[in-house]
Amino acid sequence: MTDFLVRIHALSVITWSPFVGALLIMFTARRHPLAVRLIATVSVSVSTVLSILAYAAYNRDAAGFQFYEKAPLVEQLGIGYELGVDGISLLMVLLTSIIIFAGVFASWTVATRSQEFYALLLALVTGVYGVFVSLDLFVFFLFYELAVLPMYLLIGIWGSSGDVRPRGIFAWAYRETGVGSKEYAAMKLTLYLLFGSAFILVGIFALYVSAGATSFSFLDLEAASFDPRLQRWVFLAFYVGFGILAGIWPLHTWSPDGHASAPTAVSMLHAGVLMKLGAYGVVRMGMGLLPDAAASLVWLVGGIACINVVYGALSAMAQVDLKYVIAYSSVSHMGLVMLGAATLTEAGLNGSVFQMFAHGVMTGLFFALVGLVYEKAHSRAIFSMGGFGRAMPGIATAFTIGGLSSLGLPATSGFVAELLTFMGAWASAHPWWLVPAVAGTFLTAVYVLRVAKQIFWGPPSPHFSHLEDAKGPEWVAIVVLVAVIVVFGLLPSLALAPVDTATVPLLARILGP
Amino acid sequence: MAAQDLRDALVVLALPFAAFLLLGVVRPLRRRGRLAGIVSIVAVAAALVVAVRLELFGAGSDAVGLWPWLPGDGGPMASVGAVVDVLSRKMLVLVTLVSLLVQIYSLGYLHEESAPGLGRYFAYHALFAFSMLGLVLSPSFLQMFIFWELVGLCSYLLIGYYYDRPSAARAAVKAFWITRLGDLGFVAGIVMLWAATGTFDFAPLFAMAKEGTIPFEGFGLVMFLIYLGAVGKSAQFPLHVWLPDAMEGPTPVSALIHAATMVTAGVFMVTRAYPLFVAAPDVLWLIGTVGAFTALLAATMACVENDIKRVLAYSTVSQLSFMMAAIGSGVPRAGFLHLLTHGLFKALLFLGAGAVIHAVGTNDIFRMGRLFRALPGTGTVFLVGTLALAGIPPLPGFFSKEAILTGVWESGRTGVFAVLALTAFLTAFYMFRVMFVAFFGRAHAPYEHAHDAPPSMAVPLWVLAGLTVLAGLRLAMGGGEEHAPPWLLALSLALAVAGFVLAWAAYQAGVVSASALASTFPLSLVDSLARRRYFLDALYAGLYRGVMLGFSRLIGWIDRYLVDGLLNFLSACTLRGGDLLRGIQSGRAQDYLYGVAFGLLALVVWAQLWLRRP
Amino acid sequence: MSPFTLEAGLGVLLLVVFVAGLAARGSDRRWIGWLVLAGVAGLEALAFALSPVEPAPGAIFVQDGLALFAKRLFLAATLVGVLCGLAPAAGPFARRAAEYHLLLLSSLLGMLVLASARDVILLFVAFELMSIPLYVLAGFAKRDGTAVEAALKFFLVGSVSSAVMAYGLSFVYGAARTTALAGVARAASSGDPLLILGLLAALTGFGFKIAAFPFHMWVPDTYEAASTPFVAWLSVAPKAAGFVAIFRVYFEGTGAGAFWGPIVAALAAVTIVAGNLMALPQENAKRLLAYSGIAHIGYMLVGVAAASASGTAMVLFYLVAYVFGNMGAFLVVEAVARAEGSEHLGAFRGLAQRSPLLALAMLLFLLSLGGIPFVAGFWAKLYVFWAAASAGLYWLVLLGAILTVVALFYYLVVARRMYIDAPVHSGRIRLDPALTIAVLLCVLGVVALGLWPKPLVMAALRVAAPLY
Amino acid sequence: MGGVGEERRSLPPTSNDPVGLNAYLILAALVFSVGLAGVLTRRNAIGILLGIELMLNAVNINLAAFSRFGGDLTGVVFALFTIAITVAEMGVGLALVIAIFRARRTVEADRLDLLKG
Repeated sequence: MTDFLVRIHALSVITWSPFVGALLIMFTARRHPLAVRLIATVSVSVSTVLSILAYAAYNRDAAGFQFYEKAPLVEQLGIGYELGVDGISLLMVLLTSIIIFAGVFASWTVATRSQEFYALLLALVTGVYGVFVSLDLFVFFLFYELAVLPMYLLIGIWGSSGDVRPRGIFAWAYRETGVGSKEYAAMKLTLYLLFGSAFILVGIFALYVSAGATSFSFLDLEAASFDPRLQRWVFLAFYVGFGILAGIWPLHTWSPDGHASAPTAVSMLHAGVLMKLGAYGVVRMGMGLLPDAAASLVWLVGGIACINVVYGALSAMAQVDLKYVIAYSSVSHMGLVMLGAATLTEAGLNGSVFQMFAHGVMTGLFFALVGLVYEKAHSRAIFSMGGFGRAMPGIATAFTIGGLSSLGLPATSGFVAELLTFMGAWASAHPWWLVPAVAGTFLTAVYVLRVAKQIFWGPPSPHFSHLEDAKGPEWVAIVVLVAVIVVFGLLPSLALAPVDTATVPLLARILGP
Repeated sequence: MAAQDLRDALVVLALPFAAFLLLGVVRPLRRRGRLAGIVSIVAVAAALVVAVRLELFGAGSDAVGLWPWLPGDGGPMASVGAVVDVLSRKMLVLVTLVSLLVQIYSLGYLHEESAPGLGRYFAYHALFAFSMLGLVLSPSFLQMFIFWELVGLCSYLLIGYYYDRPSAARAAVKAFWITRLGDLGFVAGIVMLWAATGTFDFAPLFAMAKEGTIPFEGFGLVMFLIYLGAVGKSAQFPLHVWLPDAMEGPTPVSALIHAATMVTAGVFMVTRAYPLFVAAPDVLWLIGTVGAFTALLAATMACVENDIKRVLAYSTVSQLSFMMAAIGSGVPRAGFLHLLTHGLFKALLFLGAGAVIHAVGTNDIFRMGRLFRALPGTGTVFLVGTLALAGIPPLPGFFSKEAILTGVWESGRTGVFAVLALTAFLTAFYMFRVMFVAFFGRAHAPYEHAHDAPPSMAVPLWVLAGLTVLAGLRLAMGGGEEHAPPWLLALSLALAVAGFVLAWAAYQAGVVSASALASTFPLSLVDSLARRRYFLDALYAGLYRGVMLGFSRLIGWIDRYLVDGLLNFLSACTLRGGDLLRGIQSGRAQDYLYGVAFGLLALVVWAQLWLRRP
Repeated sequence: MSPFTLEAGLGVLLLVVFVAGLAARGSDRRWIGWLVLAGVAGLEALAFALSPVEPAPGAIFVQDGLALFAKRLFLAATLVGVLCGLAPAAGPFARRAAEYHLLLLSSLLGMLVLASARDVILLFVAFELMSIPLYVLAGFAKRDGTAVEAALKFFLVGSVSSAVMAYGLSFVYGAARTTALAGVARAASSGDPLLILGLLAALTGFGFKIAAFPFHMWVPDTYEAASTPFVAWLSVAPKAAGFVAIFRVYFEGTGAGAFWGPIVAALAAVTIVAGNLMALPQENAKRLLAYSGIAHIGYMLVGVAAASASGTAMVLFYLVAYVFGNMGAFLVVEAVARAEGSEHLGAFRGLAQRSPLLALAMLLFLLSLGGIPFVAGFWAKLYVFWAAASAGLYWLVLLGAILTVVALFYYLVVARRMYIDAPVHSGRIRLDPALTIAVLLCVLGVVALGLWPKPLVMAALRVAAPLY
Repeated sequence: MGGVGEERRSLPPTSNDPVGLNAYLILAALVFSVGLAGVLTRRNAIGILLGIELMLNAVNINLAAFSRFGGDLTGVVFALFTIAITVAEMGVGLALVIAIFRARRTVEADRLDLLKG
């Protein structure tokens, strides 16, 4: 199996299959909505099936980077097309596959300009895959940009606007910039992330140059040792750059606006996968390449993560717009991800990676459901809704399961992630991190159940009629995501076994023998 | 043989899970309603058979099975499995038995429900049975926590079964949040314990306690946090407020989850982990004190409550606290005994109350009266339950309560003993109050339509009543390992009789005016406080609405209008700056020439400054 | 080979066009454009066939690597400019095609000479030869009030700047006692205040030509009012010439980079800030591109401020990327303006649905201008910043990077009009073949450089190395 | 580039000249300034053109003086070129002024502000 996957260049196929799909859609499927969807489904399925196979075939005893491919691009500068996955990136690839597979079905009903929608979505996915599988930092960066840019159009064209009233001491600035509109959100997200990417680029080049300017390969840079002072600066650059994407406080404000405005599949992909990309970047590049700086700066990472957890949850509680609640919950959960990573313990780091996965699936589910609710009720205002459970029991059930995963109920994947994070936090050098982490999960329980109660329980709201449950292809998204949440919640070692093979050596590098 | 026991235990666990999976996944089956119920009932019945066999014919020795769950470098970080010992065997029987009876009862009680709703109900029940069984079989804190949360989930779902009733929805989330508050202490505690010892499993932990590795520094805090879980789940002060509200669920649910099984999980957990709690005497002292206090508090509230289910709910809080007080005073066996007996007769009482409500359509005891005549069967079984709870021999409540009182007395905690004794008196009082008012008092409305429960409801009632009596007789004959001093037996009996007499005097004979009694100081104070539930509900509501939601609104405002505002401010300034700057592009050629001239000037000045720099 | 081959060839072409203009009859003389196109293409081929000539000592006209690099660039830009000028255009451009192209080629001749000039007099003459036809071209549509207004402003600012420059150059001559730039470079080491003053004054002239703040003010008006194909060319070719002249005068062999670096850095900083900020509120596509162009000049000045061989090379690379990106953007504006009759940003509404090709091309150009990977502009910015960072100008890099975000804002606003907004008119836009080819050439340039920047970078590094 | 105090070639005094180089330079500077002032203040386009003419003439004075005092003829050659260029520039300038008068019926620089912002 492994030979087969290596022989067909599985990682390349996984990465580029959606892109090929995008090209096919652009050039062949004009004005055939069903063909567009079928091409998208097939190209994504290829990636999904291959990533599941790769996941199964990954050799857990050998560990390290597998399914390795390399082709030189610019030999003089040391840029190469170098792909490989270890336990962490493999899980992220799997996550991406799951989310995009569900996302294709969740956006089945996109009516306007669906050809362009799917093409951009698939191009975006190629960027996401590419980021996770590329071992060459330069190529990594190119994929990163590919994963960010289509977002502008995806949100701008297919997004929805919210309602934000200009208030506070900066009220005039709100009128000036048009806060709340989808155009605003798209612009904010894109510019913010590109701003962050500038830091990443600076960091990459700093490492490249100080390692002798011979190679952008992650493996080569990993083998190099950098001056601790340089490490600190580059770590901070990575932390800010990737941190923006991961939604660290106070650089997170693009996320609620962006996710609330984005169309369903984009929110799923962005909150579900792209934010993880930020955390992944901090773990892989920040910690992996800069172990000394990581060891000396985790107090900062963890401290801010604690703010994220509590602050995100409280902000989520204050929202009256359904999509904003979910978006802020991502901010809170990304705090847990970063907190787990900052503990520098095996449990914590495993928890962090598992949380990336668990939260990705969970928030993907949430956005899929919220998209369905919005589509059927044409409203996002939580407190105008009520009693939807009668008309849409399936959505209500799935939302509850997602909510339970989000608040860390056992038997869902969210629990395992949170438990490991707690274990890591208390075992770390900063045991007090356990307090905000635990408080965050309680606050999550409060806002998630409050929202679920308001929307699905209680007497049916008089404002809505003709509500209906999910149907047809929409079920695919829901069922897949719910199944993943539960299966990985019951059998966490499915994910943790390969992850552990990657986190343990990483920790050994940071903490020393 | 031990392996056989283990296998049996896993079969007991697997049967309801299979039923749940079947009902959860196969949508048509679930939507058939009664058929779904039968699936669940068959599974639980089979589980009961296996559990009884295990209890009666098992090897009798302890068996533990463990399988890795969370992988880690150098061995699993955590395992799951099952442990079969005295505690879990007895609990298996109790859980499957009550589950089975309640499910059968539900078929009758909920016969008017729509088929999909009924299917959902039985799916939840199957899940609950699985979770509760998993909890009692847990060989480790972690697994216990997992199932602990799952039973909490079932409780949440079943309280909110009538989800379109706002009160039910509120009660469900309230129950979840408040128990969650304790649960977070629990999980934090076991995580700390893990960090210190490297394991979640009971066996190695107990071994450490035995050899003295435990207690380590900060062990008291750890055990306190773990105890917090029990505070939430077993409704100890100050987290007891959810349980009365949980009566919004269907009555069979109250019988099963909020009386006989789930709420006892806290007691079970503390009993299970008793070897560890012993190593933290301060926590143990706290458990006893809080238990006694809660017992009294809940009893006073039960005395002034008019809703029959809420009386029972407060009584449950009170009885659970009895068990906790027993454990806290060092007699976990007595507590566990009370757990078992209470499970039987409280389920009986709830199901009886359900039959009453089913018949008359109200919960308010003062709108009932002379029900005994209309519902002789129900009245009889309810009376059995009442006598058991009030502690009248030879019913089991007398023996288990007496065992607790003996144990507490012997542990030397006189204060706790006094409080518990007072509570025992109040218990008899409020139970006979219900009995007299509802079953023998004045009829407020004619009950032509009221009739005894249909067989599907009556059979479980009679079975439970019979088992209660049987258990009492068995205890009367063979029990009494604790050699209680005779005066204590007499005191117990006297307290129960005194409660009965007072209730009779106040509510049946009218010798004493209940309202007059309640208005004399200091009873008036207690009365008014108890009627207002000691302001605890109000306090929680205030904390939730005022502090938590208020603070969240503040944070939300800060995020939207300060953190994000600053960003928008900068962007707006940039936009505005561009607008201002374009003003220099006036369109007049000579202004452009001024630009050139000033540019030259600026270049020269800047060059000068640069050249002359120090 | 004589170092004058290209100039001689261009002279011949000028003569041919002149004669053709005399011979031409009728009101549509656009066929002369094809002639010019062929001629320029031939010259471009010739330029690539040529190799640098080792200059004689004290030569006032050199055909070194830098000159050849620049000439190839000028010719390429002119090729695209002429190509898009061939498309059907109204009135004067068809009737007076010979005149138009003669002026264009004269200016081009000025540029070619400028790139080779190693003497102050030659430099000045070439500079004016380049500039004066531009004034005429700007006001070519002489019945159009705004075009002539723009031309007059262009002329006034230009001639005042060149007067200041000439005044400065007279001091340079006076202080250095020679007009040979090699001599000036030697004299520069003496630090004569008169020389510095002269060079500062001359910088005004160059600043005008490259449109650095605050000498940029003619740019928006001229770009807005003059004909778009001409503006496309104007926005790149003379700028490139200006940069080459700056390298020649201020850096080549002077060893005075440490002095000029900070001065240019200040110029770069204000230019980046002003250009980007003033572009924000623009609603006219050409005006927007004008201000964005000013900002780009600022970024190139960042590379100049690095005052190193790599900095210079990166500016050269930037210029190439800028030629393709900026010309391409103007060409798309021209195509849209022809279909919609408006150069307002509103005319771009829903372009993606009316002409996906045009919209995609514009998007690529905008991304290139914005500095996004896979297209040329990314490398351009990256290299320039890299060079500046190596020279220790971290503050400038930071400023530039932050303002890149501002720049992306207004580029994305255009993208929003094209892709997000619904079209006002329906129906597809018909594209003129010549214009389409020109656009595709630019797309090719932008994408090829984006995917494979290395050969050009190496070439730029090679030609820049001897300057320092 | 060096600073103050370095050795600096002084312009050699020319015999038979009662006024030194500096006088010419000052004259040129004055003419330049007058020209610049005219350019900046005249409202009429023709007046601005005249100002530019003056500025360029200042250049010629400079060049001639440097040439005279430096003892080589390059400056004069430079001045010749400058004059030629000035003529060309003025030709274009006047043509533009005429064109604008035709199109807009004004040559007031202030009123030519259709293009701005």
